[in-house]
This record gives sequence, C-alpha cells and structure tokens, in this order.
Amino acid sequence: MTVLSMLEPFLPQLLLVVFALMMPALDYIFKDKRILAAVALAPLVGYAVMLVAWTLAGVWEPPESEMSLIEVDLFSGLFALAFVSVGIIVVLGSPESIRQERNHGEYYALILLAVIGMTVVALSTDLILLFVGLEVAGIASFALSGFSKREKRSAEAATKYFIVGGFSSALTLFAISLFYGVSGTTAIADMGPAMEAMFSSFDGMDSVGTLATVMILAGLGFKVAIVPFHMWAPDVYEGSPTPISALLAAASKNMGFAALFKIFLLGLLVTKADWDVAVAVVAIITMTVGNLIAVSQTNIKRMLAYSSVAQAGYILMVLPIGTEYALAGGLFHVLTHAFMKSGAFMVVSAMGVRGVGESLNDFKGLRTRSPLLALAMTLLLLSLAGIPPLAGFASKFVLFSSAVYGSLDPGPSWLIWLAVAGVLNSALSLYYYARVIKYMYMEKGPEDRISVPRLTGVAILFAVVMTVVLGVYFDAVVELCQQAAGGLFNP
Amino acid sequence: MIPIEYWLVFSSLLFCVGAYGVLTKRNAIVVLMCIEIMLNSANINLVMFSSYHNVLHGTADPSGQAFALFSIAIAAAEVAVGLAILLSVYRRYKTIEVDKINILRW
Amino acid sequence: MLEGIPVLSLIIIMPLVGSLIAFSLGRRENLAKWVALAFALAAFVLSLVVAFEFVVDPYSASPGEIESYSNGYQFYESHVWIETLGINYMVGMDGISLPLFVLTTLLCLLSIVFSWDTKKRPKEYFGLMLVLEVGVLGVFVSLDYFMFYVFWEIVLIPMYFMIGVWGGPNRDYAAIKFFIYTHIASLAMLIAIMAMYFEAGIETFSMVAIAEESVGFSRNIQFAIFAAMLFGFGVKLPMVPFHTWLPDAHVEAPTAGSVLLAGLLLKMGGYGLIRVAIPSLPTGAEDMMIVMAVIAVVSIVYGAVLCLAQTDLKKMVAYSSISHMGFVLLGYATLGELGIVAGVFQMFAHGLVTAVLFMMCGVLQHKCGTRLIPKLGGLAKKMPIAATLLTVGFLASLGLPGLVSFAAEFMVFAAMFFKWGMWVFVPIGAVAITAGYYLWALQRSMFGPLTDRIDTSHLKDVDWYEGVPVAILIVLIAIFGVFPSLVFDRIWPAVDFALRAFGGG
Amino acid sequence: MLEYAWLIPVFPFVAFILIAILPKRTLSWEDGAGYAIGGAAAALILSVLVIWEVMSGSTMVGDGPKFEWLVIGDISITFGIWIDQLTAVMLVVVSVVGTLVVIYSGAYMHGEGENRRRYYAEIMLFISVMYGLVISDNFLQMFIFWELVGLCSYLLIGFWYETPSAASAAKRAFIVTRVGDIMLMAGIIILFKYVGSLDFVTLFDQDTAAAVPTDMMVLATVLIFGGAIGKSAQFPLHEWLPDAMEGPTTVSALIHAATMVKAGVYLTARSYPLLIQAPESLLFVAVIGGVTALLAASVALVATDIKRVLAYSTISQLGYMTLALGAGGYLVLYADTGGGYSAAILHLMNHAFFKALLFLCAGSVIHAVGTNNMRLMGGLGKKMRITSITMLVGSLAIAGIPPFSGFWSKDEVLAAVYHAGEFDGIFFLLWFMGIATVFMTAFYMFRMWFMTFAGEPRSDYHAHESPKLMTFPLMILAALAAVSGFALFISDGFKYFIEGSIGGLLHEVHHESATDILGVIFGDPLTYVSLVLAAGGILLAYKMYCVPGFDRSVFARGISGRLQVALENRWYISKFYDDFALRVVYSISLVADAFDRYVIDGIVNGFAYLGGRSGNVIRMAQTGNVQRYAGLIVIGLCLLLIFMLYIVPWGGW
Repeated sequence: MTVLSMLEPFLPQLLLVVFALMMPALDYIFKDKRILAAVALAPLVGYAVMLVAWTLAGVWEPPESEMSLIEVDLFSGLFALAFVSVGIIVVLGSPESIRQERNHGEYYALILLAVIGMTVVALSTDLILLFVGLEVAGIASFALSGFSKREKRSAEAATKYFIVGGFSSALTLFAISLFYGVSGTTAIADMGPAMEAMFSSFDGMDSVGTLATVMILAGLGFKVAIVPFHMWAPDVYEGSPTPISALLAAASKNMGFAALFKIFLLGLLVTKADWDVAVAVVAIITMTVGNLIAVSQTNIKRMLAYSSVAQAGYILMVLPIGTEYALAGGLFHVLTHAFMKSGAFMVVSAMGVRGVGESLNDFKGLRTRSPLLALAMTLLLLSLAGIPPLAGFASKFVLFSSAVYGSLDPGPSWLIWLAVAGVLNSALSLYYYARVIKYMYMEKGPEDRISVPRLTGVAILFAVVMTVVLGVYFDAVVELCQQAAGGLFNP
Repeated sequence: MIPIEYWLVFSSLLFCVGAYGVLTKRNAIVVLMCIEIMLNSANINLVMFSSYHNVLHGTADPSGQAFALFSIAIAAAEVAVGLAILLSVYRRYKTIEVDKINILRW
Repeated sequence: MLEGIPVLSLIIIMPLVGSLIAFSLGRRENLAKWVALAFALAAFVLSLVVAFEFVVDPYSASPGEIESYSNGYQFYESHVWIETLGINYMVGMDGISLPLFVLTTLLCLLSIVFSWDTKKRPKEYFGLMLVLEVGVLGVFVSLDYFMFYVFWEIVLIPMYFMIGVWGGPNRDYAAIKFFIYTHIASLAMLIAIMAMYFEAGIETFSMVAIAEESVGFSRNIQFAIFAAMLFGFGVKLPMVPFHTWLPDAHVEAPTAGSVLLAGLLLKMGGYGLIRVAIPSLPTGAEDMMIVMAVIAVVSIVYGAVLCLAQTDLKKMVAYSSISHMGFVLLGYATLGELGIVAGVFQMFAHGLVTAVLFMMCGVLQHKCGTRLIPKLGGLAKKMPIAATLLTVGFLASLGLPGLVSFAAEFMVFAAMFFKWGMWVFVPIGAVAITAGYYLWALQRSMFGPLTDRIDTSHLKDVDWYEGVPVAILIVLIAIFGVFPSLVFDRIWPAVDFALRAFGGG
Repeated sequence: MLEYAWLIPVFPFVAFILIAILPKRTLSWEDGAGYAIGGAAAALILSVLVIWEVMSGSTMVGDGPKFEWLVIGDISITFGIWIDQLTAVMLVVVSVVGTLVVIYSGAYMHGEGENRRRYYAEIMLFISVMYGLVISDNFLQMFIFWELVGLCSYLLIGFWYETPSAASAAKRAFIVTRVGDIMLMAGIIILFKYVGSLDFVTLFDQDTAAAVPTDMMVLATVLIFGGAIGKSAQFPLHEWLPDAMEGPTTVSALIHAATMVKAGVYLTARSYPLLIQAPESLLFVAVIGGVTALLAASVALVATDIKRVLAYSTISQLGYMTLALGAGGYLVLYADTGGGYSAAILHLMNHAFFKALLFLCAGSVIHAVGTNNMRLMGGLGKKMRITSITMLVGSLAIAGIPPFSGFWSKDEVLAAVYHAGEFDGIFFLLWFMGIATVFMTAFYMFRMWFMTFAGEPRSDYHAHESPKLMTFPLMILAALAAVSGFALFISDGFKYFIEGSIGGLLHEVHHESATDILGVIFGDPLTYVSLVLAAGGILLAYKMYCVPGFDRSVFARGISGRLQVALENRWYISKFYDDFALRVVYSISLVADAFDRYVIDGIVNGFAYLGGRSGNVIRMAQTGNVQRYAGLIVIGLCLLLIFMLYIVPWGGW
C-alpha cells in the first residue's frame, strides 16, 4: 500500500493543514483582511459540505486503511460537523472583531489547526491519536486565547488556560499511560476486555484502573469544564477575544465530550459499575454549581461561561446512563449547544464590534437600539434555557428523557434523579437567561441605534436559524444521532 | 530485571514532584518546567509498560514507545507556545509571578 | 360544511399569522390593534362554526358517520412530525375541550377590544396577546403529549412579557416569579410525560394510544406519575399551597393580561387534569383522591378567607380565583361523572365571570387611578354603569342562581356529598364567606358617600371599549346561567367517555 | 287554564326588562310606574283566575308543562309549575299586595327623580321572581328563585346606597339570609342523594320519601327549615329584618312584611310531607316559632322607630305562623286534622294584608312628617284622618280584636298549639308564650298608634293627608284587613280548602259549617283569655301613652330598668353578630393573610433567595489565582478517588 492510500482518510485534515500553512503567507499578500477569512472559510465549508453529502448519501464506509487509528463513521461525522460549523461561525465573526489586531494570518491558521485537532479527536479510535488531537487543538487554542495583543485580560486568560491545560494534559497522558499498562493496548475498543482480563489475573490492578479512570476524567473534564475542573473556563472565556470564547465554549468543549464518550462508553463501559455513580454526582454538582454562579454574574461572557459549565453537566449525564438512547441525546445536545452557545457569544461579539461593553447593563434597552440583535439573543437564550419550540428544548428533551428511560426497570432507579436535577437546573438557569431578556426588553437604555456588523450578523443568523430549525423539526437529526450512537455501541 | 513496582513508584513520585511544583512555585517558568516533569513521568510509564509488555500481557508491543516519542514532540510544542504566552504576559504585567496575574476572577 | 377543512389548525394558525403581521408593522404601530382585532375575530367566528358543527354525542354514532372523527375526538387531524420519537401533530376536539376552546377565542377577542387604548408599545402588546392565544388554543386541542407540552410552554413567554413590560410597579418580581414557578411545574409534568411514554413503550406520544397502555401500569408507577402531574397541573390551577405566584402576577399584570391569565391559563391546569392525568392513570387518581379533595377544600376555604383581608380589589379577585378553582379540583377529586362534569363547567363559568371581574378592576384602575378599596367609595353615584356591571360580576361570582356559576357549584357540592357525606359542610360554609367579602367590598367601594380620598371631579363612567366586552360577557353569564344544559349536554358525554377507565360510561 | 300559569311571572318580568332598557322619554309617567302597574295588574288578573280555577277544584301537581334544565348522565333536573291551594293563596297575596304597593309607590316615590327607573325595575324583578318561587314544582327551581328574591331584597334595601347605614343593612340582610340559604341548599342536596330527584311530586310521595334514612330526613328537614329561618327572620337569624327598614317603606311593606318574608313559612308549609316524616324537626320548628314570637314582640315594646316596631311585630307574627306549622304537624300526625296548618296559612294571608296596610300607613305618616321617630310625632290624627283610621283598623286586626281578620287566624293558631299540647307537653309552654305575645302585640301596636296620632305634636311639622294615589290603596287594604278573616267561612271554609294541598297526609277531611266553626271558637274559654289579654294590652297602652301625666320613669328603675336596656339593645343579638363578624372572622382572615405572605410565600422567596445568593458565596472560590485552580483539580481528583474506591462500594448502589 502506498503512503497516499494510507493518508486517504485524512484528506480533509490535510486540506485544512495546507490552508493553515498558506495563511501567514496570504497575510502579506492581501491588505483586506476579510479575504483571509474567506480563504479560511473555504476548506471549512468544503469539509462541511462533504460531511453533509456523506450523511445524506448515507455512505460512511471508511476507505480501508491498514493502521486502524481512525474510524470515519457517523459518530465522528456528527462531531466533525459540529466543530466545522462552529469554525465557520467563528471565522465569519472574526474579521470585524479582531480588525485592530495584527497577524490575522496566524489567527486563522490557528483556528484551522484547532479544528483539525478536534476533528482528529472525533475520528481517532486510538489513545495515541486521541491525545495528539487533544494537544493540537489545545495548543492552538492556548495561542488563540492570548491573541489579542491590546487586551491585558487576553494575555492573562492565555496564561491560565495554558498552565491549567498543561497540567491536565499531563494528567491525561499519565492516565493513558496507566491504561496502556493495565490493558496493554492503546486501541480504545480493545481496552475494556483486556482490562477485565487483567483485573481477574492480577489483584490490585483494578484500583490502578480506577485511578486511571479518575485521572482521565479529570484530564478531559478540564476540556469540557466540569466541576471542579472548570475554574479556568470563566476566566478564559471572559479574557479571550469573543470569537475565541465561542470556539472554546462550543467546539473545544465538544471535543472533550467526543473523547469522553469514546473512552468511557467505548473503552470503559465494562467497568461502568465502578464509575457511574461518581460521574452522576459530578454531573449533578456541575450543572448546579454552574447555574448558581451564573445567576450572580453581571458580565455576559462570564455568565455564558458558567452556563456552558452547566451545559457540560447536562451532557455528562450520558456517561452514567450509558445507553444508546442517552448517547443519542448527548450527541444531539452537543450539536444544538454548539449553535446556541456560539451564536450567543457572537451576539456579544457583535456588540463589542460596535464598541458596546459586555456587561449586563450594556444590554439595557437593546430592543430599541438593535431589535434584530435583541431578538436573536432572546431566541438563543430561551433555547439555552430549554423553552420549546427551540433546539435547546428538543435536545434537552431527548437527554433528560433518556435518564427517565434508564431509571425505569431494569435500569437503576436512581437515574431519575439525574432527570430531576436536570429539570430543576433548567428552571434555575431560566432565571439568569430571563434576566438578560428583561434588560433587553424591559429596561430603558441609551437611545442610539446599533447597526449589526455584516459578517458577524451572518454568523448569528446561521446560528439562530439552526437553533430554530433544529427545534421545530429535529426528526432527521435525532435519527442520525441514534444511528451514530448505535455505531459506537455495536460497531 | 528491576521489579515493575519500582518503576511505578518512581514515575508516580516524579509526577507528584511536578504537580507539587505546579501548585506552589510562583515563577511561571518554573511552573512550566514542572509541567514538563509531569509529562515526562508519564513518558517513563509508557516506555516502561511497553518494555514490560510481555511480562504483563505475554506479547511484545512497541506502541508505548512510539507514544512516548509523540508526547515528547507535543511537549516541545507546548513549551514553545507557553514561553510565547509568558512573554506577552510579561509585556503587560511586568511580572511572571502567577499569583500576581489575577484580574480575571469571580 | 367543514368537510376536509383542517379547521382546528386553521383556527390555531389564525392568531399566529396575526401576531407575525402585528410584530412586523414597523412604524405604523396604531394599526396593530386592528390587525389583532381582525385575526382574533376570525378565529372566534371559526370557533363558533366549530361549536355549531360539533356533534353532541358522537360516541353512539356509527363509524364514518361523522367527518374526521377518531375515537372520541372530532375535527381530528394527524400528521407525522418527529417520526423517530413517535411525535405527531395531532389535534382533535371533544366536549371537554369545546367550551374552553370557544372561551379562549372569545376572551382573547374581548381583551383585545378592552385594551383598545393601549399606548405603550402596542404592536408588541397585541402581537403577544395573539401568541398567547395560539398557545392556549393549542393546549386545548392537542392530542399529542409532546405538542401539548410545547404549546403549554409557549404560553409562558408572552405572559412573562405582558407582566414584565406592561405590568405595575413590582412587575419584575411578579414576572420572573410567574415564569419560573410555573415553568418548574411544567417540567414536573414533562418528567411525568416522559415516564408515561417509556413505560407505555409504544413509541408514540399520542395521548389516546398511551392512555390505553397507561391504565395498565403498576399501581406505584401510576401513583408516582399522577403525583408529578398533579403538581404540574396543580400549580397552574392553582392549588394551595402552590398558589402564591398568582396574586403577585395578577396584581402586577395589565388588565388584559389578568383576564387571560385567570380566564384561560388557570383552565389549562384543570383541563390537563381531566384530559390527561385522571383518565390515563385511574389507580393513581384513586390513590391521590383524598389528597386532591383535601387540597381542594383547603383552597376553597383558605382562598375565601384570604379574600376578606385584601384591600386591593384586584388581589381580592385573584384570591377568589384560587377559591373558585378549588371547586374544579373538588369536582375532579370525587372521580365521579357528576363531579367531573361540574368541575369542567365550573372552569367555563369561572372563565366568563372572572374576566368580568378583572375587566372591572381594570376600569376602576384606569378611571380612579387606584384599586385600593379604602381609597374608593360611593362610586356608584359617579359611575352607575360601572357599579352595575361590577355588582353583576360579583353576584355571578358568589354563585347566585340564574347566573352561570351556580349550576357548577351546586353540582360539585352534590357530588361531594354523594362521596364524602357531611364533609360537604366545610366548603359549603365558604359560600357564605364568599358572599361576605364580595358584598363588603361592594359596599366599601361603590356605595356610601362619595370618596374624597381620590379626585373624583372628572371621574367618568366606562368607555365603550370597556363596557361592551363586559356587557357581552354578562349577557353570556346570564344565558348560560339560565340554560346551562347548552354546555352540560356537550361536556357530559365526553366525560362519560373519558371515564371508561373507571368502569364508567 | 292552569297550564298558562307560568305567564304570571312573565308579565312582571317583561315590565322589568322594558323599564330597564327603554330610553327615558318612552318611560313617560313616573319613569315607568305605568309599565310597573300594568305588569302587576296583569299578574293580578291571572292570579285571580288561577285561584278561581283552584277553588273550583282543579289543581296542577306534577302534571304541568316541564322544561329540562340540566341533564348529566342519568341525573336530570326538570323545571315546571305546581299549582295547588297553597300556591293559589300565595299568588293572590303576592299579586294583591304587589299591585297595591306599586300603585302607592306612584305617589310615594315621586321625589326620587332619576332613581325611580331603578326602583320600578327592581320591584318588578322582585314580583316576578316571587311568583316564580311560588309556582316552582321542584326544590332546585324554588331555590333559584329563593336566592333571586334575596337579591332583590338586597338591591331594594340598598336603594339609597349613598347612606352608609342602608348599604351596610343591605349587605347584612343578604349575608344573613344567605346563611339560611346555604342550609337550605345542603338540605336539598341530602334529599337529592337519597331520592335522586328534586321534584315535589316524587319527594312528597310518602313511599319514596321513606327511602331517606330517618336521621337523614331529620337533618334534611331541619336544614330546609334553616332556609326558612333565614328568609322568614326567625330566631336566631332575625336581626336583619329590622335593619332592612333602611329601604323605602313601600319595599318594607311589600318585601319585608307581605311577601318575601312569607317565603320561609311557605317553604315550611310546602315541605310538610317531608316534615311530618320527622316529628323531631316539627318540634324544632314549633319551638323556634314560639321563641321568635315572644322575643320579637318584647323588643317591639320599647322601639321608638315606627318602622322598627312594625318590623319586630312582623318577626313576631311570622313566629306565630311557624309555631302553628310546627304544632299543626303534630295534629296531622296524631289527630289527623289540618287545623294548625290551615291556621298558619290563614294567618299568613291576613298578616300580609294588615301588615302591608300598617307599613303603607307608616309610609304615609313618614311621608308627611319626614321622620321615623315616634317621639317626634303625635297628634297626627286630626291632620291625617284616612291614614289614622286605616292604621287603626290594621292595629285592631293585628291585636286580634274581633271581627277583624287577625282575631280569627290568631285564635286558630293558639287553639292548634293548645291542642297539640295533648301530644307533647312542651306545646303548653309554647302556648303560654303565644298568649303572652298576644298581650305584648296589643300593647305595642296601640302604643305606636297613640304615640303617632293621639295627643299633641311633639315637634313642629306641617303634616297633611297624603295624595289620593296613596290613600286609595290604604283603604282597599284596610277593607281586606277587616274582612279577610271571614275566609274561614267562605263556601266549605278555608280549612277545608287549604287542607286540599296536604290532602295526601290526612285520612279523612271533614267539612265544618260556619256555625260549628263559630261554635268551636266562641265555645272555647281560651278565646276569651286571649281577648281579655288583648284588651288589657290596649288599655295599658292607652294609660301610658294617651292619658297625659303618666310617669313612665317607674319602668326605668330596678330590674325592669335593666330589662328595658336589654330590650333597647335588642337583646344584644345584632351586637353579637357584628362582633363575631368583625372581631372573629375578620381577624382570622388577617392572620391567614399574614400566614400566606410570610410563611407560604416566604418559603418560596426563601428558595429564590438561596438560588440567587448562594452563587455569590460559591464564586468566591474563584480567586483568580491559577495555582488555586490546579490545586482544586488535585483535590477534586482525590475526592473522586476516595468516593469511587470507598464510598461507592460501601454505599451499595
């Protein structure tokens, strides 16, 4: 076999790499930086189109490759789609929000690299590749979060992100090394059986396995920002350039979930009994803490950060439930969350572009200042709160109902409390989302009107449309998610 | 042949040393180095497990060592980015003492 | 004349279109009320057509004899919506939904007329009112749990805005309290729905299909699900002790908001109980029967007692709603045909009566600038029409025979006596208190010497857009009071059919 | 033509609608008095035709036209009309008094201007629903009209709503009677449960009535009589009636003397077939009646408001009727005679006439003097001849002086009570109460008459006889009050006639010729006892209030003084009610309100507060120091490890 055929499954990634490398060069050529964005957009859109085409055609037979490091299946496809769409939204929103910065080339290059890393994580079926993907995305986003040279907070965000990130990638790596030790393989699918065999032959090994499980949970928990590994998230989301906050909250988080799903539901399902309660507790704590703190925030970006912590808690439900249907719900929520969150951040970014701050008070009377932005924000927030008929409700519906489903016998009945905690938290979250709406619609603000920046507007429109569409008609998506979940559970 | 436990203890200690450094050292550079130490402790594990593979699992398997190489490369990249970030921090804060860098909080 | 016309969907769409147009009016804000009026009127007329086309007792009819009829529901439509989860767009109407459905279109129309002189952000105001109408109408005709829930939640948002934007001084608190409190309740209901869906395990959210399965659920499951539903619907009803959102919401809400809130939103709770909870979960209902009865009686008495203490006329009316919706729950609690039919009729009656009361409170608010009883007094001299209308409203609300509420209350009491004997004297006692607080309020606000605590120099009587809706409602109150069978004849066969699970019918 | 009897309420109702909605100018004379008189007169003619039919022997009990009001499953409630002798008598009473009062109002309400339209509308509504009540053939239908007459009384008492006392009196009247109505409703519901129908024709069938358990029957009948207690102002719910005098005098005459307050007696008489199933409740009825008669009469002794005197005397007379009904039930049960029953109904009719007369006379006096206070009157006899004479007739009638109507019926009542004593000793006690009441009645009536018409004016006013329009009804009523007692002797006698309405309960109905009746009456020593007492009362009144120089202060001292104070405070009963309503009920409601605000809502807001504030505490962990974050990661990691290694296996999930 030739190298080429070996690389065939990586074609999209290679494409992205090529463009990423072109970027700095183009930076010197073009004065109008928006062209860079257009160029960066090209491979992303291409990839997205390809994914959609594959999905519609229903062909997910991966090109045969000797080294089974990756699996090009619907599961990875959906995640890739989420990452790419977020990438598109972010790139669309960027030129206006970073126009005072220099080195746009690097900026777009880094975004592309981050997307590459994420897609690799989604594709990988092997711990090595998984780790590589995580780090590629991670390092790229470290740099991105510190991209804004004028912002003091940006640099601080980068430092914190980098230190905590490095720390937890060390955790991840150590955990992986332990897994490798006890299972003797780096192929995720083979881990489970091998570990069982190991536990039966060597006593004391299972506690090593537990240690590894906890460490990987911590390491990846950093990416998805679950309590208590979430502390970095608010600071970083607040400090980074807003489009990057969107990237982190919507895409990077989802990458973490891709890894978590793969490792826990593909690799560690056999030892589920050991970790499901713990993860359930973490999930409940996460959503509760996230929402409680979000209530007391006055900076929208920070509030959104905590809300995405809470969302992480919802999605984390999938692991302890651990059923196909639950995973479908998780995937669905990952998708919808990508659109809702990136959209919300883009609204903040749009206001930033027009020199309006990002604190709650800056949203006063947005109804009169910019009806469209207000409307978009309202829809996105209501969707985040899970109000029908919006995407957030649909995905939460599937997610929570999977908990109810799991709790009915024969399942463990305590799963119902996940659903209860979930709905109570949605009600709690409604408080701070509704407060923003109140500020926009029920408070008097400055009279001057805000025009919506064009490109950002397009990005927001994209997010909003997806939010509404996925809420009103989500038949196809749910079906895809179920297929994808099925693919992961019984390949 | 050295008992596997020794290796495990060693790598774990190394890991803990690194972790301790990350938590306590105020100079960001030192923190950076400590992270490297942690990564390397993991690398030791990988290599060791790989070489003890047939003891544990009865077969030989090089993927651990390959993994180690990957992670070393990644670590290098990470350090590069890290140092760049620290520079830009130093430009604005005129310090790289991590506990001084706390505008963003609550 | 309705062959093949999806008339229910048409009626639901009507206000939706209207609201979209109203929102997109741009600068021509004063057109909004006309748009709203037009579409609300259209919906109302259509619903009247439905009411006349409605077959009173379809259950004995031979299959295919009635146009678009499916086990118990007329004007039935069903389209696949979310196939993977078995969610369908499924609407239909029976004798239980018909009165409430028509009531909805009527009250929306009248409240639009009533708030004719709204100056503040009219296009949003009327648009939201129409959105609300969409939600309520949807709730009353959906036969699919998912869709039911969607419409149920849609209702919250416009009401949140109406309170929050056009509300009184303490509107922020009231609005968010209403929003979150009722939202929590809906979520409890949501979990119950999920549990029913999976326990039934037939891959569909159709109420009818699930009901057929759910009657067979194990006693514990039924009990748990019913408890959740009772909470979910009970908060809307509202039942003590989950009622405290109501007075705040009413006191702050604009008049039309209060009318729709008390006239329609409360009914959603009562409707849900009889449409979903009780028939689908017979043993669960039986196990909760006593709980429901106790809560109902407490609500009736407690609400009435609280009314005595109120100084704000509107707050008094709000508490009286708690008391009167207690009758609905009490009727249901008997789990007998008589009681449930009476409960459903009580919802209809209360819808008409409470609308009058809130509208009159609104009139006083607009004209006198206050609703505080101690500040009012002797207004009958200055505004005789208002005084007359308010008096009739109060009398209707205290269950005066010949007016609409009487039949319901009498039947509820009868049903309770049949079931629990002498306990009936507890709620019956509340009737005297009811008379007490209404007449006392009337005496202090309308009779006696003209007050000097407010400037009554240019006090004028009701305007046409206030008087006409109230007058229409009062005429209806009288008509249905004298001929309650107009409604009862449609309700009881439906209830009879719904109670098959109890061996009834 | 009985099946057309349903038209009787229709005419006044039409008049009500016309007066209510017609534009002002088309109302023409007196803002609608014309329409009112027309409606009332039409009803009167029909009523006379009805009683004519009935006297010629045809009734309509349960076989009249029906209207299905409400059907739920197998429960169906139908409305219809029920016309028997009792109904006929009530119809005549209502229509005669109603018509005369409306005519009288034409002059009396002249000064009211704009408000007359409201007045006539409400009066017409009242007359209409009163007819409805009388011809109901079913307890629920009766209850509906029962409540509606209460409503009309509320509206008319509060006719002068600007005066606070009127407004509050109206409210009190409605609420107090409402208490009775609630009892009535409960009674109806009980019957509904056991018989499954509310039609008289079903309920009065002794076999179906037997379906009700005895104790339930007692309860039901007592509750139904509770309704009567409220409406007919029996003790202990009688205090609203004196307050009701806040309304126009015509209203008092029509509603609170002649018709509505009789509804309770009518109801009791109507439910006789049920009552005699439960002797206990008969006794209850009798005792209440006796007590009421005595109590009310005693208060009337000291009242100085001319209308209040009449109000209390009304209560007292109603007590007579109830007493007679209670005793009559015993007679029906054990002596197989309708004596008490017929006496009650006869007294009902007579009282309607002479009490209406008295009220209208009082009205014309007030019209002339402009005050209710008898202390300021006196010496009107010369100025207002017709009024004074007609009022004298009325007073003689109520005092029970032959041959005026009151004598006959009151004597029948007392005889019946005494007779019932044979079957239960307590009736003797009640008889003594009744006989004492005779004395008091005579006294206070003539006290009133003397204070008003005799002697010299005690304040300066320029009284003059009222216009013809007012005196004409007075004269007619006076004639009726004088002769209506002779109904006892018409054709087969009133007794025979009225017993027809409870025919089912009596085994054999015996004719009595006029001569035997007279023989019975004047052959009985008790008759003379009551006559002597009545005469004594009149004489005492004459001594105290007509002959000058009598020192009334002797009564103001000692035990009688304290008694007098108690009487002037109406035995403190209404005071007790006010305190109960204001102190007890209202404070309970205030407590409940506080509970609702601070406890129930407090809990809700407490949760909200926790949700809102606890975030502020938790977020403090976010110090901004990155090493703290890393430290938390390690701590969380360790906690998780402990949790998974130790707690989870131990917890046994």
